[in-house]
Amino acid sequence: MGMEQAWVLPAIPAALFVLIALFNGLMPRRGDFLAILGMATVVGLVGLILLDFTGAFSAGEFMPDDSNVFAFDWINIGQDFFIIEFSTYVDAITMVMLPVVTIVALMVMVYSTEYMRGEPRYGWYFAVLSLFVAAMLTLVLSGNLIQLYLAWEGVGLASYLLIGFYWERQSAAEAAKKAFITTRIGDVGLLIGIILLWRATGTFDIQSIIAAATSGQIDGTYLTVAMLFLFGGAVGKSAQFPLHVWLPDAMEGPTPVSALIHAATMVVAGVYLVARFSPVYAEVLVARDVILYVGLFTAFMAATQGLVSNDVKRVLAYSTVSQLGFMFVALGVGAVGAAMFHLFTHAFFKALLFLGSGSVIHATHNQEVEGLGGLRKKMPITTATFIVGSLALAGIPIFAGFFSKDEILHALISDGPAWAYVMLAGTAILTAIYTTRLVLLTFFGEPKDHHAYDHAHESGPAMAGPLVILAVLATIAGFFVFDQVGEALGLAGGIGALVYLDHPHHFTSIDWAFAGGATASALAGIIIGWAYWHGDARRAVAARTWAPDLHAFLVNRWYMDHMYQAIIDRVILGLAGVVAWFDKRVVNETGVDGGAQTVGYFGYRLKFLQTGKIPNYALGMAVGIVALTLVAISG
Amino acid sequence: MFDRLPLPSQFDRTIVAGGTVAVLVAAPVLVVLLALLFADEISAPEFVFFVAAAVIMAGALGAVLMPNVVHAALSLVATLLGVAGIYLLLLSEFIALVQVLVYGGGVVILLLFALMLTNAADDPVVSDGTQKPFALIVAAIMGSLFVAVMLDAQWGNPSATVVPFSEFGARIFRDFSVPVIVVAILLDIALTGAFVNARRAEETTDQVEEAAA
Amino acid sequence: MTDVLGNTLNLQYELLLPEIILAITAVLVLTADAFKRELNIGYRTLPLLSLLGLAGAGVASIALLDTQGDFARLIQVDDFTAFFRLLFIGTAAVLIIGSHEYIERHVNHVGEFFALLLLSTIGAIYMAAARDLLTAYLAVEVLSFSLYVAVSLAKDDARSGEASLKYVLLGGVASAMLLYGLSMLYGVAGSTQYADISEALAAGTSDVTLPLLLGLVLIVSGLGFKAAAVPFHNYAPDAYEGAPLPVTMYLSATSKAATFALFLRWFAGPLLPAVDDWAWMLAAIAVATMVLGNLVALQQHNIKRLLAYSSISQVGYMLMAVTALAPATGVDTSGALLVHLGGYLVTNLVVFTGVIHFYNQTGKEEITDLRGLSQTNPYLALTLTAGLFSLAGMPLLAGFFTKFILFQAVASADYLWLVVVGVIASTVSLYYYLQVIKQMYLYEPLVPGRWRMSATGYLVTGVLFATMVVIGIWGAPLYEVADAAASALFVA
Amino acid sequence: MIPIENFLVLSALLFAIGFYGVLARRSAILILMSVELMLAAVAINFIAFATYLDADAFSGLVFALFVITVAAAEVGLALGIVLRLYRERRTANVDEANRLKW
Amino acid sequence: MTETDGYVLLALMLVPLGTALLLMVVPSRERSTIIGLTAISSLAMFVLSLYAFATYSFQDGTQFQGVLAFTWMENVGLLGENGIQLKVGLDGISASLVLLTGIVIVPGTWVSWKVRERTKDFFILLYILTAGVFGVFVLIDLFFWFLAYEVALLPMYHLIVVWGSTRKEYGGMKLMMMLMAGSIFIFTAIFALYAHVGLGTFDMEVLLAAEKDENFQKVFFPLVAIGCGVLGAMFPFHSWSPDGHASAPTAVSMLHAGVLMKVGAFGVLRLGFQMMPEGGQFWGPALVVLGITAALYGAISAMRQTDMKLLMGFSSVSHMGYVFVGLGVFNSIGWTGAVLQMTAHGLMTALFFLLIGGMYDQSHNREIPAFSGMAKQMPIWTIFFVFAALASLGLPGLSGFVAEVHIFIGAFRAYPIIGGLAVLTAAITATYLLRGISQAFFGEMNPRWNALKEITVMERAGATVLAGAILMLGLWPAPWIDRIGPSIIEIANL
Repeated sequence: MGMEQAWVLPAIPAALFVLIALFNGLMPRRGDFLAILGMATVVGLVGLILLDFTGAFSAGEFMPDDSNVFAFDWINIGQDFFIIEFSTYVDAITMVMLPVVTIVALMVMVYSTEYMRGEPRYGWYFAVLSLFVAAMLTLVLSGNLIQLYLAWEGVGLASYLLIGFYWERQSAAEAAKKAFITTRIGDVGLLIGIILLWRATGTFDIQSIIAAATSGQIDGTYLTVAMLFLFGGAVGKSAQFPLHVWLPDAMEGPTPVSALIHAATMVVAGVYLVARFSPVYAEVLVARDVILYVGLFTAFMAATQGLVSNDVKRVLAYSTVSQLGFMFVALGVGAVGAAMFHLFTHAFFKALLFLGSGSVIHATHNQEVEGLGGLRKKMPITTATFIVGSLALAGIPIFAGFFSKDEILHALISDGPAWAYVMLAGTAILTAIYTTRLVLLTFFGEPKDHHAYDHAHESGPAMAGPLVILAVLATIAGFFVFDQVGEALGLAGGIGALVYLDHPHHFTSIDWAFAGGATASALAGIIIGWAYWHGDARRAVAARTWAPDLHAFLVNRWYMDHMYQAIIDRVILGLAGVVAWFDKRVVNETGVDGGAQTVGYFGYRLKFLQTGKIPNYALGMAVGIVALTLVAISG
Repeated sequence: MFDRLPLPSQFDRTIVAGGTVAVLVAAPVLVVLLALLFADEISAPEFVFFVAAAVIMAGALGAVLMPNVVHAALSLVATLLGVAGIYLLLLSEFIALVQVLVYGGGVVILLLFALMLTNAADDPVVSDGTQKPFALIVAAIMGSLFVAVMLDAQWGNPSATVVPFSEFGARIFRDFSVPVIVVAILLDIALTGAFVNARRAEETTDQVEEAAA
Repeated sequence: MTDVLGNTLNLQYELLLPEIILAITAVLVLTADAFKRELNIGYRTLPLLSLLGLAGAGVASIALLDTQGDFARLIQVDDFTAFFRLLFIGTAAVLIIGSHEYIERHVNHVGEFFALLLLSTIGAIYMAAARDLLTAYLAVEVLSFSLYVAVSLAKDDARSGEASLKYVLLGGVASAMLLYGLSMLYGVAGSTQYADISEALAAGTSDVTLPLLLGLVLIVSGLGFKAAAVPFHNYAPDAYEGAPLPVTMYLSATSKAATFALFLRWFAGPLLPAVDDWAWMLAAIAVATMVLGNLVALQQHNIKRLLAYSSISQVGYMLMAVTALAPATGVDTSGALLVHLGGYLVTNLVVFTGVIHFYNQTGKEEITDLRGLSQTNPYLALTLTAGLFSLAGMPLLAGFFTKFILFQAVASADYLWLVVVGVIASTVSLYYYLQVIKQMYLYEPLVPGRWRMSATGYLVTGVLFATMVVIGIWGAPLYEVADAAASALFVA
Repeated sequence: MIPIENFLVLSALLFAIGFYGVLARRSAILILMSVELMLAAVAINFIAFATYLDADAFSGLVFALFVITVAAAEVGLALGIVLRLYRERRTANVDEANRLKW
Repeated sequence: MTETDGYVLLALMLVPLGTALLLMVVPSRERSTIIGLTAISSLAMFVLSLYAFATYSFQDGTQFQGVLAFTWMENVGLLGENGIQLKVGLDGISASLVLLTGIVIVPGTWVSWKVRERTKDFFILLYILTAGVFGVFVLIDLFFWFLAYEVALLPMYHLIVVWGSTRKEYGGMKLMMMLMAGSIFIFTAIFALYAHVGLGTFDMEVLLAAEKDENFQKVFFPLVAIGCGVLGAMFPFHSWSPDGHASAPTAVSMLHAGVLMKVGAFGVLRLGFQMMPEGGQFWGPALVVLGITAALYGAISAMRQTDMKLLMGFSSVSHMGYVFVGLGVFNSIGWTGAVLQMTAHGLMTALFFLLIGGMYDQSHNREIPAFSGMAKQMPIWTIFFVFAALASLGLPGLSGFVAEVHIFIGAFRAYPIIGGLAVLTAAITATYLLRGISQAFFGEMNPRWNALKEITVMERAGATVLAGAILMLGLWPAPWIDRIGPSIIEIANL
C-alpha cells in the first residue's frame, strides 16, 4: 500500500455511503458497524501510506515520484488546453491532514454509536458521515483544482445534510441553508480563482499551476486577484470574517458532527487550501497580508463573542472560528508549518471538547450553561477529558495547544507587525478566559437546574472511550513538534520537519523564554476567568449587568447577523421584488400582452370601417382607385 | 299595378319640368355652338359632338343631382340618347340603334317601373347620402385625373374605319361565337335572378296552390 | 375558316365539351325543377342530376387533358385550363354532395340554385380559359351574376336580400371600373386578344404611359373587388354572412380561385411586359389585405364573418405571389400560387363543409355556439381543428406545405419583405383560429349528447381531410401538376 | 375630323359623374342609374378606340355591344333584388340596408 | 454509425408517430391497451435513442453520420436537384439531445398514465409532439426540420388548455402565440438562406457547405437567434415560459422544459452558428449579454416566486441563459458546455416537474408557503426534490456542474466579467432553491397536508430514471463529451 494507491482511501467510505444509504434498512444496527470498520481500515491504510511517504522521504527524496501517479482524464473535449483530470497527490501537507481526518472521523463514529442511538435516520447519519469522509479525503488528496472543488462542494453537501439532520426543527433547516449558502458564496470566489488560474496557465493541475506561478509566468496583479478569489473560498469554508456567521448556527447539527466537521476537519479545508498554495502566496504578499488581517480580526472577534455565549456548543464554535483565525494569521506571515501544526493539534483538542460537550448534552439534554453546573461529580471522565481539552485550548504547556499556538505567535512576532502580535496575544488571553468560564460554568459551582442534574449520568464506553483517546492525543500531539519525537516514531522528523521542507526553518527546540511569556498570559487568563466565574452560578449572568451595552454587542455577535439579514431582506429581496415586478408588468403585461392587445385594438377600430352602408363601401373603393392613380401618375 | 302608377298628372309635371330644364340649359349652348358653326370655327361633326356632349353632361348631372327620382330617371334618358348620338358620330350606327332600343326602350322603363313599385310615386324626393361632400371631392379628383390622363397621352393617328352594317352579324357569330354563347348564359342567369327575387318566396306560392287545390 | 385579318379560326367544339355538358345539365335541371310536380320527382333528383352533369364534365375534361389548342382564338385549352376545369368541377361536386341537406332545408328555389351552380362553373372555367378580353369579361360577369343571385337565395333569412343588394350594386360599380380599365388597355394595345396585347406592350407604350397605368389601376381594382382585396373588399363580409352557407363556401373557393386564374392569365400573360407598372400596386394591395383582413378577423364572433375575413387575408397571400410574377421567375411563382390555391381550396372546403353540417345540426353560426363540440361530435371537432390549423399554415396539413412553397417562391423573387409581412399575418391569424378551437375543446357543450352527421357529410369531410393531410405530407404530385399548368401560361 | 381626346374626355367626365352618383345617392335605383352612366362611359371609350385606333375596328364595337347588353341584364337582375328587399323592408334606401356590418 | 443506422434515426420519428396513429384506432375506454401501447413505444424510443447515441462515434471530416435521404420532391418549380428530401443524420450534438429526449419521454409516459380524462387523446398529442422533437434533432433538411419544429409546437395548445391547470387559457395561448411568433423569424431566415444560396435545395449539408456572404450572415443571424431564442426562453422573449409551464400538465412541462426549450437552443447552434458562423461571431457578444441577463434575471425573479412551477419556470429561464452564454462566447468549450447544459437542465427540470406534478395532483396547491415539513409526509419525494435542487444549483458530481463548469470556463476564456457573473448566478440559484426547500420540506409538519400520500410508484420509478441519468452525467460525463466535443470542434473548424 503505497501513495499511488491513495485513491483507495476515499473509495472505501464512498462505497460505504452508497451501501448504507440505500440498504441501511436491511442491515443489523443500520450498518453503523460497516462505517466504523471501513473507517478503521482507512486509518490503517493512512498509517501505511504515512510510513511509505516518510520512508521515501528519509531516503532523501524531497518529493517521492510516485506521489502523483494516479491520474485519469475526467473531461477532455479534445483540446489540450482544456483537460480536467482526476489525480491524487500526496505530500507533507496531505500527510498532516490524512491522520487528522481519519482518526477524528473514527473517534466520532464510535462515539456516535452511543450518542445517536435510537435516533430516526440512524443509518442515514452514518451514510452521510461516510460520504463526508470520502469527500474530505478526496479534497486533501486531490492534485487537480476541479477535483478539489468537487470534493470541496462534497464536504459542503455533507455538512448541509448533517446540520439539517434534525430538519423537524425549523432552526436546524435554516442553519443548514445558511451554512450552505454562506459557504457557497465563498465557493464562487474559489471557482473564479480556479478558472482565473486556468486562464493564465491552461491547466488545472495544482503543482503545474504552482510551478507556473512561482516561476513568474503570471502577471503579478492578475495573480494577486486570482489568489484573493481563491482565498475567498477558504474564507467561506473556514468561517473567517466576513463569512463566519454560519458556523455558530451550524451547531444545530448533532454534536459529533460538530466535532468532526465543524471543528476538526471540514472547516480547516480553507487552511489546507491556503497552505497548499503557500508558495504562490509567498509571491503575492498583498494577498498574504489580507489573509493575515482577516485571520487576526476573526480570531479576536470570535474570541470576544465566545466570552458571552451561554450555549456550550456555541462557545466552542466561536473558539473554533477564533482558532481558525490563528491558523490564518500563521499563513498570513507564511508560517505554513505553524498553521498546519495548529490545525493538527486543534483538530484533536477541539474534537475532544465538542465530544465532551456532547457527552454533557447527552446526559442533561441541555446545552445552556445556565442550566448546567456542578457536573464534575456526576461525570468525572467527561470532566477530566474536557479540562484536558480546555487546557490545550488555553495553551497551557505540555498540552498540544500550547506548542502550536506558541509556534504561531512566534512566527508572528518574527515576521509580522508588532501590533498584530499584541492583538493576537490578547486574543490568546481571551481564549483562556472563555475556556475557563466554560469549564467553570459547566462542571463546577452549584447545579443550576436540579432536575437535569439529577438525571445526569456518565456516558457509556462508546462515548467515554473516544474522549479518553482524544484526550491522550490532545496531550501528546504537541510533541510532534520535536524532530526527536518524530524520529522516535520512525518518521523523518517532527511535524515541522515535514511541513517546512521548503523552508530552512528547522527547529529542534522552542524558545522557552518566549514560551514562558505565552504560558504566563494563558495562566493570567485562566486566573481572571476563575476569579470572575468561580463559585455560585449567579456570576454567570453578572456580565450582563456589568457592561450591558458591550454585553449586548457581543451577545448579538457584533450585530453582524442582523446586518446580513437586513441586507438580504432589504437589498436582495427588494431587488428581486423589483425584478419580479419588472417582469410581470413591463416584460409580460406591457410587452407581450400589451402587444397582443394593441393588435386586437387595431382590429377593433378597423372593423368599424365595415359600416354596412353601400355608399361608404363604394367610397372606399373610389378612394382606393384615386390613391392608386395618384401614385401611378406621380410615380 | 297601373293604378299605382299615377298617370298623367305626375307624368306631365315631370315632362314640363324636364323640358324647361333642358331648354334653359341647352338654349345658350346651342346658340354659342351655332354661332361658332356659322363662323366656320368648328366643323359640322364637331358641332354635333358638342351638342351631344352638352346633352349628355346635362343629363348626367341631372341624373345624379336631381332630388326627384323621376326627374333623375328622365334626365338619364337624355344622357343615353346623347350617347347614342355620340355613337352615330363615331360611325357605328348599329350600336347607336341598340343603345336607343335597349336603353330608351327597355332599361329606363324598367327603372321607372321599379321606382313606382318602390313608392317613389308617393314621395319621389330621396335626399342624398350623408357623405355627399366626400363624394363630390373624390369624384372631382377622379374626373380630373382621368381627364388629365386622356389629354396627356399621344394617341395614335386616327384611322377611322367603318364596319359595314351588313357584316356585323356574320362577324359576331364567327369571330365572337363564344362571347355570344356566354352572354346567352349570362342573360339566362340574369333572368333567373330577376325572377327568383321579384317572385315571392316559394312556400307561399306552394301554399297558395295547395289552398287552391 | 378565317376571319377578316386572315387568322384561321379552328372551331373544334369538342374543346368546349365540358362546358357544353354543364350548360345542358343546367337547362335540364331547370326544366326538371319547373315540371317537378308533373314529373313528380323529389328534391333528390336535382342534386343527382347536377352531379351527373358534373361527372360528365369531369370525364370530358379528363379526356381533354392532353388535347391542347384554342377555340376560335377565344378560348385557350391547355394544362392551365384543365387544372382549373378539374378544380372547379370538383369544387362544385363537393359542394353539392357536402351540403345538399343544407340546400334542401335552407335555400329557396333549389332548382335555380343548382342551375346557377353549374352555369357559374362555366363562367369560372372560362375566366381561366379565355384568351380574349371580351370572353374573359363575360365569363367574369357570368360568375358574378350567378353569385349575385345565389347570395340572395337564403330561405327565411332577412340578411340574404341585403347581402345580395350590396353585392350586386357594388359589383356593378366594380365591373364598370374593370371595363374602363379594359377599354384603356384596348385603346393602348388596339386589340382584345391577349397575344396582340402582350406584343403591343412589349413593343413599348411610351406615348400612352398614363392611360396604360390608369388601365392597370382600374383592372387591378376591378379584379381586386372580385377577389375581395382591400380596399375593395367591404362587400365580402356582408355577402358572406348573408349568403347561404354553401354559397359562402363557393364565394370563398371557386370565385376566388377563378379570379386568381384570371389574374394569372392576365398578369402572367398580356400584362407581363408591364410588370414594373403594376407590381407595386399589387404589393400595396396585398399588404393592406393581409393586415386588415387578419386584424379585423380578430374581432369577429360570427363564423361566417370570421371565415370571410380569414379568406380575405388568404387573398393577401395569393396576391403576394401575383406581385412576384417577375418574368424571370414567373413560372415558378405562378406554379407556387397554383399549389397554394389547390391547398387552400381543399382546406377551405373542409372547414366550410364542417361548418355546414354543424349548422344542419344546430342551426347556429356564432363561434361561441361551437363550444364543447369535441364532446358532442369529436370527429367534426377534429376535422374543423385540422382545417383551421391548415388555414393557419400548421404542419402535416396542406396549409403548411402550400404556404411554404408559396413563400419560398415569393422570397426567391426578391420579395422577402412581403414574405415577412405574410408570415407575421399568418401568425396573427393563428390567434383567431385558436379562439374557435378553444371553444370546441375547452368548454362544456350547451346541449350535451352526441350527434352524428349524415353519411355524405362523413364521406365528403373524410375524403377532403385525407386529401388535406396527403397534400401536407406528400405534396409533390400537386406541385408537379401545378408546375405543368403554370408553364402552360408561358408557352405563348 | 374630331380628335379622339374629345370622346375620351367626355367619357371620363361621364364616368366620374356616374361614380359621384354611386357615392352620393341613397336610393338603390338611383345608384343603379349612376352605374349605367359609368357603363355608358365605358361604351363610348370602346367605340372611340375601335373607330380611331383599331386596325380592324370591330372587337371594340362588339365589346361595347356586349357592355350594353350586360348593363341591361344587370339592371334587370338588380331591380329584382331591389324589389325583394323593398318587399322585405319596405325601403329601397341603401343606408337602411345595414343590418350586416362589423 | 452506418447507413443502416439511419433507419434507426427514421424510426425515432416513426415510432411515436405510429403510436399516435395506432392510438387513434384504439377505443378510448380500453385504458389497459393504451397504457401497454404507450409503455412499449416509450421504451422503444428509449432503446432506439440509446442505440443511436451509443453507435454514434465521431469520425474526422464528416459531421453527420447515419445519413439517409429519400427524395421528397425535386426539379419542380424552384426546387433543383435534391430540392426537398426526407434526410436524417446524427452528429454528436444531436446524439446527446436525442438521448435526452429518449430518457425524458419514458418517465413522461409513466406519469401520464395518471391522466384520467381523454387519456388517449393526451397520448396522441404527446407522441406527436415527441415525434416533432426527435425530428428536429435528426432531420437535416431544412424543410423537414422546420416542419418537425412546428409539429413539436402544434400539440402544445391542446395539451395545455385541455389538460392543464391554473390560468391554462392564458398560459396556453401566450405560449402558442409567442412560439409561433418566434417561428416567423426562423421561417424568414430559412427562406433568406435558401434564396441566398440559390442552389434550389433545402439540404442542410449543402447549405452548410455553401458560401454565404458575410453581410447576409450578419443580417440573418439575429433572426435565427431570436426565433429559436423565443423557444429557448431567451431574455426578453421568455415570458411564455413561466406561465406556460405553470399551466401545462406534468408530462408536458417535463417534455417542454426538458426537451422543447432545448430545441430552441439547438436551433441557434445548428441554424445560427453553424450556418452563419461569421454572423455568429459578430452577434456572439449580444447573445452573451442577453444570456447572462437572462441567467441573473431569471434567478433573481425566481427568488420572489411562491408557486413552485413558476419558480421552476424562472429557474429554466436562468439556466437557459447559461446555454446562450455558452453559445455566445463562440469557443468550443462554451459550445460544449451549452450542449451539456441542455442535457443537464433537461434531465433536472424534467425531474422537478415530475415531482411537482406528483404532489400537485394530490394537493392541488403549489404555493411554497402553504407547505411545511413535507419531508415527514413524503420523504422519498423530498429526497428526489433535494437531489434535483442540488443538481440545479450545480453541485459537483451532478449533471449541472459538468455543464456549467464548461460554460463558466468558456465564458472566462472570452469575457472574464461575464464568467464571474455566471458563477455568481450559481450561488443565487442555490439561494432561492434552498430557501424554498427549507420552507416547504423542513420544519414543523403542516397538519393541513396529513392526507397527502407519497408519490406513486410510477413517479418514483420515473424520478429514479432521471436521477440516475443526472448522476451518470455528473460523475462520468465522458460518453457525452466524447461525442459532443469533437463534433463541436469540427463545427468550429468549419
